Amino acid sequence: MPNNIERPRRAQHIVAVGLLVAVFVLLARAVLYIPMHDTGVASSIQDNLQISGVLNPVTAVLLNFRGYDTLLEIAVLVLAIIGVLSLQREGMLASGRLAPFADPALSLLTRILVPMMILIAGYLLWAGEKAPGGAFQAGSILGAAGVLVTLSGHVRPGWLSPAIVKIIIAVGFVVFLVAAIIPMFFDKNLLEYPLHLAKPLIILIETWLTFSIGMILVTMFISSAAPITDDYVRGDAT
Amino acid sequence: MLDLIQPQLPAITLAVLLFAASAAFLVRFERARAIALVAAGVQVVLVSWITWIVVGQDRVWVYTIGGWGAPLGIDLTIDGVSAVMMLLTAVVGCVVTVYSAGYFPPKDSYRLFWSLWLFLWAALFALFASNDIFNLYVCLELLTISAVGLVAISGERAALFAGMRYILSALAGSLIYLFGVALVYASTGVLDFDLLATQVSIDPTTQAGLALMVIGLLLKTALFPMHFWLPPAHANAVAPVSAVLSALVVKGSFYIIFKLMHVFTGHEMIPGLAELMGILGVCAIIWGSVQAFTQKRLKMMVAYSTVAQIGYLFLLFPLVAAADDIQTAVLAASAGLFHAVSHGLAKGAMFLTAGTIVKAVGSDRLEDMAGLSRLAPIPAFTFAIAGVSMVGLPPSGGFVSKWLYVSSAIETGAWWWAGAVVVGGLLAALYIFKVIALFMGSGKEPLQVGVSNRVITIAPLVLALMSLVIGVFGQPILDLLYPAVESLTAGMMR
Amino acid sequence: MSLLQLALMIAVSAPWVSAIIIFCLGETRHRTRFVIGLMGSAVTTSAVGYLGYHLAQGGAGTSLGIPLLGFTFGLTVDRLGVIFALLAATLWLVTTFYATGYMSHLKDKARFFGFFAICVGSAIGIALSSNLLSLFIFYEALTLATYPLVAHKGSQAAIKGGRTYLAYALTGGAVLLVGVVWLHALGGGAFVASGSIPVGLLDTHSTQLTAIFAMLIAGFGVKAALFPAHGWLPAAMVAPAPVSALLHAVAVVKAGVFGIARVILDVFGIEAASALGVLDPLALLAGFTIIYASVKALKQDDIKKRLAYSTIGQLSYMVLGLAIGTPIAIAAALAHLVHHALLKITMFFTAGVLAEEVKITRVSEMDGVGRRMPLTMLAFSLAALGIIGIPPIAGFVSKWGLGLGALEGGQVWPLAVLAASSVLNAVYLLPMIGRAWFGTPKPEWMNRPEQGSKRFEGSRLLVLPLLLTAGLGSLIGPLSFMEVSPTRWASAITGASSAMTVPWRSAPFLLDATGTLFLILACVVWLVSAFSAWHVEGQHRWRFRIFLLMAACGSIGLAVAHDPAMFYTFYAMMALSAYGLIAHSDRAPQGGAGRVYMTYTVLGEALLLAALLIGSLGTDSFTATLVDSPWRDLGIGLLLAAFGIKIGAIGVHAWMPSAYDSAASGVGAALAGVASSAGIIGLIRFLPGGAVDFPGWGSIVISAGLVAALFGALIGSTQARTRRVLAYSSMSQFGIMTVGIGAGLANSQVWPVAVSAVGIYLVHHGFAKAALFGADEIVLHSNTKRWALPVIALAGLALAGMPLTSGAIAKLALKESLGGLPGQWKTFLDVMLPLTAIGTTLLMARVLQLSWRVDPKQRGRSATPSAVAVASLAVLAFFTGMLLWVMPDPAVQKAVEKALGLYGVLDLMLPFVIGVSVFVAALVFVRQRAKSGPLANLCIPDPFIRATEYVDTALIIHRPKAAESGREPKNRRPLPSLDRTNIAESYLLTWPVASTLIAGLLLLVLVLTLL
Amino acid sequence: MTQIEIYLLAGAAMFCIGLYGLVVRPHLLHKVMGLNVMAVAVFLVLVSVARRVPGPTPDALPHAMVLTGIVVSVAATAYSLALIKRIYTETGAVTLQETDDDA
Repeated sequence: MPNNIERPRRAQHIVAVGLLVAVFVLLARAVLYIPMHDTGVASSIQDNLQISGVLNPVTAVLLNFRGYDTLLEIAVLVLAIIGVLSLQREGMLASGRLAPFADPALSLLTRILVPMMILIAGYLLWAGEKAPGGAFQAGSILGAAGVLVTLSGHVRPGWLSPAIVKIIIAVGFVVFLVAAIIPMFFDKNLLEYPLHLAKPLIILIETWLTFSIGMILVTMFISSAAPITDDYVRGDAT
Repeated sequence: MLDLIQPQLPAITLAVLLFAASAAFLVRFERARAIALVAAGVQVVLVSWITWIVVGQDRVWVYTIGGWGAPLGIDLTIDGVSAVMMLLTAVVGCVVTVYSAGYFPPKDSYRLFWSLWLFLWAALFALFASNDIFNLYVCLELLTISAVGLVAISGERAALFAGMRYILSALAGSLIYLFGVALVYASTGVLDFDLLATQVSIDPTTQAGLALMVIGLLLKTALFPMHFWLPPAHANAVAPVSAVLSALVVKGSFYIIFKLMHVFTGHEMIPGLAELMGILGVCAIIWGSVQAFTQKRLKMMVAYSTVAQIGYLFLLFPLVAAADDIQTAVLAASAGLFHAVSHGLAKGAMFLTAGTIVKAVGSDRLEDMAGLSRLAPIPAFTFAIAGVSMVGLPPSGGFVSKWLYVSSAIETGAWWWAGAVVVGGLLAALYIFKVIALFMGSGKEPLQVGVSNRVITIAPLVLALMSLVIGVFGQPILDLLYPAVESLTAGMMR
Repeated sequence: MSLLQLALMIAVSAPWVSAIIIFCLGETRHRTRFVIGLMGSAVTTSAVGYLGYHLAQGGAGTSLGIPLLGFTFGLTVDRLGVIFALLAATLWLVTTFYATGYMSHLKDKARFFGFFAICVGSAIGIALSSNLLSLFIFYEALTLATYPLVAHKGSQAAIKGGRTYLAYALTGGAVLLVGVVWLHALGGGAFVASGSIPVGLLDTHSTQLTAIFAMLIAGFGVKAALFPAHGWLPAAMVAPAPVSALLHAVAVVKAGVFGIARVILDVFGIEAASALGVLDPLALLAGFTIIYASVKALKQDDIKKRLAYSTIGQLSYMVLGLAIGTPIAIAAALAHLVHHALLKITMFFTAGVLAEEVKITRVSEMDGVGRRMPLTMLAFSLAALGIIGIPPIAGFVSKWGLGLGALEGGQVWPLAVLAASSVLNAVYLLPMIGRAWFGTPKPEWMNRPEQGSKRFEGSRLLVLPLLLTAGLGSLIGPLSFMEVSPTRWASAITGASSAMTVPWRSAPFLLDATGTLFLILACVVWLVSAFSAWHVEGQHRWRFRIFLLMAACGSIGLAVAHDPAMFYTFYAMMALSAYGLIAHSDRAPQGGAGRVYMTYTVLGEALLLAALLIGSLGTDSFTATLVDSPWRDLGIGLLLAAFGIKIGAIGVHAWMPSAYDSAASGVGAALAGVASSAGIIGLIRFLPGGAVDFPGWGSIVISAGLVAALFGALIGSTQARTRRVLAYSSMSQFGIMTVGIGAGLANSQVWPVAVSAVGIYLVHHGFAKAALFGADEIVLHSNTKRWALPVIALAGLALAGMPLTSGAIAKLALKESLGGLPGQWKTFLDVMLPLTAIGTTLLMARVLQLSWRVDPKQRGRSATPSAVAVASLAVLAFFTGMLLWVMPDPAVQKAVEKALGLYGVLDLMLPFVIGVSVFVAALVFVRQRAKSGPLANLCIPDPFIRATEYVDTALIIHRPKAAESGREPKNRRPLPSLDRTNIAESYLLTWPVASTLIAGLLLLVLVLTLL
Repeated sequence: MTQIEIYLLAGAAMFCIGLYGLVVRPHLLHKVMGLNVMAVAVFLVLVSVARRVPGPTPDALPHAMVLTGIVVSVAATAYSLALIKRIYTETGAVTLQETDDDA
């Protein structure tokens, strides 16, 4: 760590520690008073599980009971990538090569791992319906695969045209939004999936979400991870 | 057709905003601008329709998302208070959108401005409508990231540092808030406001939960000691962004504090909390005004004026605590909320016109702006009107809130808060009229003012005049606020 | 929405609408802006006029408004509001013309006229608002709209002035806000005829109500420039003239007074306010402000600053009236609101014209400006006289009402304040008029510009409004009996009987015995002096003739005026125009005599005003009310003092010698003969002699008279100049007359006899003195000295009381009247009267000797009254006694019979013989002792003159020193302490400190949970 | 002291440690890491609260909240890192420049 950052002054250090220990004591007191008996929400989740179209209670809560939270959560993710892209100075995606040279060990590893990761992502997506899993987990694995591929130089970042990248990023969120709005045409509230349609709709949303999340994570890595080449010398105002 | 749409209005309004935001992300600058303008227009119509319904039926509009009902699902509730805040957001948002349409050169570096802005607008709408404390956490995050994105979009050195400072403090605030939500969920088991109001009990966990939530939100509202991130962020951001930040974003977290303090009956839950917030508010007024007076840069001065005016908002908590009957409590609460509305309009106008002035004069320093009123009369005049509302002189909205504050202070017998309000007004007069005198004076060297297109001169004027209008015809807004605040306080006073 | 409500709506909104249009018009469209301004003001004036007309017809008021904050933010139509609104609207109409002319070369006209309209709009809003909240809203709008006008020029001084104005106005507003809210919280605040305080509140919340009252008055007091908060008005004089004129003379400052009126009349109500006991301190504060402001005005050399301080004083008149609380006082205060507006706006307009046309901004530069712009300065003089309170101009009416109101309320000290402030007003306003008319003008002003654009007066746009307001101001006074006049309108508001508020009674004129005598004297003497003075040359001759005519008319009116106010009017006219005659002649030192005369006269006027006020409360005659009024002695004292100054009673006679000496040729006769004797007429007419015995007062008057007579004779006979001798001789003659009056006072039966005796004496002395002055004139200026000497001798003998002369008859009549006195007085007077006769003979001998020695070389061709006229005067003097035979008065007839008897003749001759012998002895003694020394060194200096000169020089000192060099106000860096907060703030901004604060606050709140 | 309470205390402790890191460490990356530690602390508390329900399956609501929380904090951290990178490329600074004049 560059040593030019002076150690935090001693006085400041002591004060901070003192304050935070006191805060901890009070938080501990509060935490210890938490009532250990169940407060009744868990039971209502169980008995509504059948009509949620999904068996895994967490996915049910995530995508059906509190689907609105997830919708906004995806919006946050999309917003984050938009923010990151807005920070890039020129153009959408950095065109520069990421890795200076093809590292043989890395390229071998990529060739082995990437297919495995895609397969696992598919399984996770499917398993989410009954067991822990779902769009986010699958998406993150896809993202990891994407990063690996890009890092190892097999794929140059300019591979996909910026327009397509943007569409993939947005598609997950848009599909979710559309799915949320459809019930409104059947005189139902937002995100109130008709019973018989609940399961297919959730699956539809989950798949598209996976792709979007994967692409979002990859783009986040690529766009802000551009290499420090000479034209990037510090401080030149382009 | 209309009666089909009517029950779904809240969802539709939110959906429109989210769609527009994502569409704006996909297209180039000009089309994105068009989408934003359309969305703004539609938004104003829909929100005023919602407000009309809330006023008409004079009840709280509960919209269950996903049809599951409170403990399980999430509800959107729109009562008088949230309707007023949404209306404020819609009005200021529309004017800001029109202003930004004229303000930004259509070059590429600002292409993502529109989607960030529409996401922010959606976040605000969701925040004012939400009735679930965890959902509020997600809305706050959405709000923070879009706000920081907008601050940092200009890419200058100062904006980047301001953005960094803003996001660090905002995220810290959100996490403290989340910890509070966790504790409250742990102790009560519910996340919905209405259920919380019935089930909350005074035990250490809930108390700590509320404390954490309130501290987190205070950090995001930049009340006095924690205002360090606001001036650089609001001053260095692009003009429309700083207007939105000061006028709306800061009000969002204040609104949540207001609801929390009422749902949890904050002043009984944590005895000294309301008075503490009042004292911090007074310090904010004094400190903010003093700083604003000594600033050398126009936008920095206006930013510090926001710090001061935020102090006013928090005066309502001690007054509500001190109130012995519902009427005085309602009076105090509506004073604070009315101030939020009038400050929103006036500060929005002030920042927008500050942007125009800086664009015209070419520099942000005050001494370069001497004798402005001769060359750029409309921006100077707009600044003056907005300033008048800031100082709280009669024809303006600021006066109405000052009046309500002073009468509630007198009715509750805690007259020192009235003193703070009045002194605050005089302090505000110090820095406002220092600038107006500067505009009317004659500078050393003749001032050349660049030509600025009509949009960015007229838009702020409209907003400033609106803040004057609600000064005179403020009663409808108060009629909108009274029932909602009454129901909230009634719950508290039981 | 009845027609009335429509008019109300238009009245308030028209100025705002025209302001908006003017703003949108932009800078270059001058013509359209002028038309819009004109239309706006015309529409507003007509709307308000209609409201007034409706109320005048007895129609009921109305109101409309929108709900706001539990109040209705609304307007109402009532008499109090309409009067102020009408004032603001009409003067806005006038000022639009003036401002367009004035602003022709200044910048930012759109901004100026826009805010100007908004100011008037909010002033009318204040006038017509229906409750305290709406009044407060317009009140603060007025503050805002006035700021850009004060700081209009944008110069350093303007900005500084603006800042001071704002500092005062905003703090006032803040205090007012708290007061209004507190009152609203307690339930008051609406405008209800007799106060809207909930009935039970007075005794339960009295301390709170007093606190609220104090806050409301403090808030409004800032704009009404009450003492501690008056600093902003002089500072705001940096504003352009139209702003100072309309806003700082009318709209803004009157808004403060109007607010106080609303608070006292409609919010608290008189009974509640006096029950709370808050009115007296307010009255004291107002009184103090009047005096303080007038004293400060003396020191200001800048014209506008002096007018500003005068405004502060005048505003406090209104506040004083309101605080006194009696119906008449309040009516007078409200009337003064209108009167002062008209008068002061004229003066500010003039200040503007002076600054614009001839670049004069200081009083010391005003010399001779009357020559340059006669019309403007005439208007200014009228307005100034009105402000001082000289009848018949408007200012006097409201001062009269204030005085009466104070008396009605049982308080006398306001009278003292009124008197003192009238004197002070005169002392700082009259010099301005004096300089304008009597100062020596700059050369370039003198020649009328034959060619070139420079018109002689200001541009038409500037001068016409000026003349209009001056005319209106001076007409409202005399026409105050009309229904529509502000006085009557105000008395309708407070229910005071208009008989009291309008000073002039319905039948003011009455001719009684003394009146006729004085009338004959006045007509004859003024005829002779006018005839001789008419062909006075010099470039100021028209000015001299005007003053002569005014003085004559004043003295004639005096003779017949029986009603105190009418008497005071003519008395003032005569006294003031006499100044013109005294100060006119080039012989007098630079206005020295004139200024001394004016100081004494003004003092006399003030005392007389107070005295007349005491007597005219109530409907029956002056003397009757004075006799049974609680301040009878004060009244009599004031009367004696006031008229004493006129007749040169001992101690206050210092002005007489220098005035007669420097009076223009030919006019001296009139001054000595008629003007001074007006004092005696006043005493006879107003002293309540006939009804009750005043032994105390009688003895004082007699002794004063005797001392004056002897003192005059002693000093007079040693004077070196004939006119000074004549001055002292009239002093002693008047002394004798006062003895007679004193006798009448002491014993009421004797009063009628004394009055007629004094009457005769007066006429005889008038003719004799006129003849002497005429003769002296001939001796000085014409070669026919031979004619003059016998005339002098003839008049001298008459004066000395030779048998068969009118003097003898007058003396005998006087002796008759003294007959009724108690024992010890009678013997004392028998000794003293002959002594006075000896004194008079000494004086006459001195006059004869002086005119004998004068060598004819001083002769100049100046006006020489024809010898015949003067001779006839002397004959008249000699034989008036006989002429009066026809008078049916018994006392006179008895006196005449005695004069004819041998014993009577001897009795009269004795003092004459002694007198002549004493004079001859003195002459011989002097010649031996001072073979060489001229006779002059024998002259005994008059101690009183020394005293007056000393006081006069003191007055000079008061003359504003050359304004101390306006040192450049060092541009104050923001307070150093504020900079330190800047450093603290930047420290606070750093992340570590800030975030530790977050942790600290988190801990604090968690700790709170423990409690 | 049941197992859940231990986790709860651990959560509270981690929260304070995270806050300490945010407050004291000058380097921006350390601050972001501190934020993440605080996030994880809250999630730990939530998960341990979910566990207090008797029976095999824990209460699903806190879990959903945790999942959402994770995604949100990922998004926030991503943006902060991008911002830090941008500041580094623009100005080469790695700490909040307290000294720059127009802070």
